Amino acid sequence: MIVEVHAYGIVKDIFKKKSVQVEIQINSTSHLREVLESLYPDLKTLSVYRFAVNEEYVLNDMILKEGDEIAIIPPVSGG
Amino acid sequence: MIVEVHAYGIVKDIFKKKSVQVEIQINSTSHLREVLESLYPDLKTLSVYRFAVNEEYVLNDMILKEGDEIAIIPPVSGG
Amino acid sequence: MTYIEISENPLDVQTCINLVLTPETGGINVFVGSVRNMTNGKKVVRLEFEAYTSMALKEMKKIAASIEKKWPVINIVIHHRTGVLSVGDIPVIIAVSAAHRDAAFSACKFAIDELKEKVPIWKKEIFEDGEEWVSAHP
Amino acid sequence: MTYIEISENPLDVQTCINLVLTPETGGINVFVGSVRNMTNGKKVVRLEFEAYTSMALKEMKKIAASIEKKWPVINIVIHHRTGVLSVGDIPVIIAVSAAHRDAAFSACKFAIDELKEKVPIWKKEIFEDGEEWVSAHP
Repeated sequence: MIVEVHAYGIVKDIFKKKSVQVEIQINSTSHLREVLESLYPDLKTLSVYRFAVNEEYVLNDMILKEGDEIAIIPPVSGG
Repeated sequence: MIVEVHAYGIVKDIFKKKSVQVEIQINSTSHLREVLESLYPDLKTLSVYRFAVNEEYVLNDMILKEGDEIAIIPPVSGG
Repeated sequence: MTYIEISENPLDVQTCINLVLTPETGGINVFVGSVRNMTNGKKVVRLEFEAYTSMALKEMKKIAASIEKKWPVINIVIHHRTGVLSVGDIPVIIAVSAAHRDAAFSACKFAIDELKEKVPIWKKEIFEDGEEWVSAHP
Repeated sequence: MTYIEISENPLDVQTCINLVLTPETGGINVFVGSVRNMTNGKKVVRLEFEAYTSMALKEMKKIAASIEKKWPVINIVIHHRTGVLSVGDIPVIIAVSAAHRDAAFSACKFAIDELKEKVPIWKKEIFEDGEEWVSAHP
């Protein structure tokens, strides 16, 4: 399926836009990570990044479904 | 010698004034304590009280001299 | 009560005190963040804060809920500012009221530690000769 | 810098923030005391604070000096109010700025703990049916 991935902070600079649409063969965040890292290798230079699905952190792997709100969360630095 | 002892908080209620003058035979805070407690036995009902001489707490016993600023410090409760 | 807000407007400490102060309050602990003029010896010109606002508000509410389970507090304020901030500007204010001060201190400390670890807000430091998203790279 | 004050006038938290905030400041921790409406289940009508002012100022300065030895802080404010205070009024504000927040939290906590133990200030609680100097009796 095709998913939209929202970007914040440095990931917006890496994507060069606020969100990207990518096609995934397996509907999981671990597969999405592979696809994104092949399209945007600079993601691998980050200290760490997580996914959030529907505004909740993904702790391990997670199955994605149509309509999920997906975001990449690079290291946070609020406060 | 005759010393003036300044009172604060509950000690002002016990002395019924802001300061008292008492005569001491031995010029020490431990003797002053004895004299004050015989004149104002209610001092003995306090949880604890300390002397301050020249605006510094007296830790053990201390020799008193003419012109010292002497105060009784009942349990503090600021803040 | 919990008061959570993310806004582009300047934060106000008196407003936060007024929100948490109740007749049952014995002590309030407040943390006020401030934009520092230097990072690792480099002069900071300004900061830019960006939030994933809807998720950040959720994470901030979780922090408040954790506090209420851990300590006997009365009210909690977490206000975070976004946008462009200069040196001395205030990006965050956290205020916690409690009957007794120890709970207020512990809860406020916990709140800022958790916020810095979990809430999806990012800051970019703009130096005289470049810029950098804080903590992005190892 | 250290800003110590005992006064009959209402205390102001923004004033205290302004005193401690510098361009080097990354975080400020503030403790705001507040007059509670109840003590041991008894309704408090008002409080009366009295200070041995000259000695209290000295003891407050000692607390600030201890802090400066223990933690890398920037500025310290300790403001205490005396006179008649009602429920919700603020008897004390302590504010500490530092480059990093942990020092500010530790120093502020230390300051209020020390103040309550050593600074010669006394409060009398006035209840509906009597009054009592706090902590005077066992």
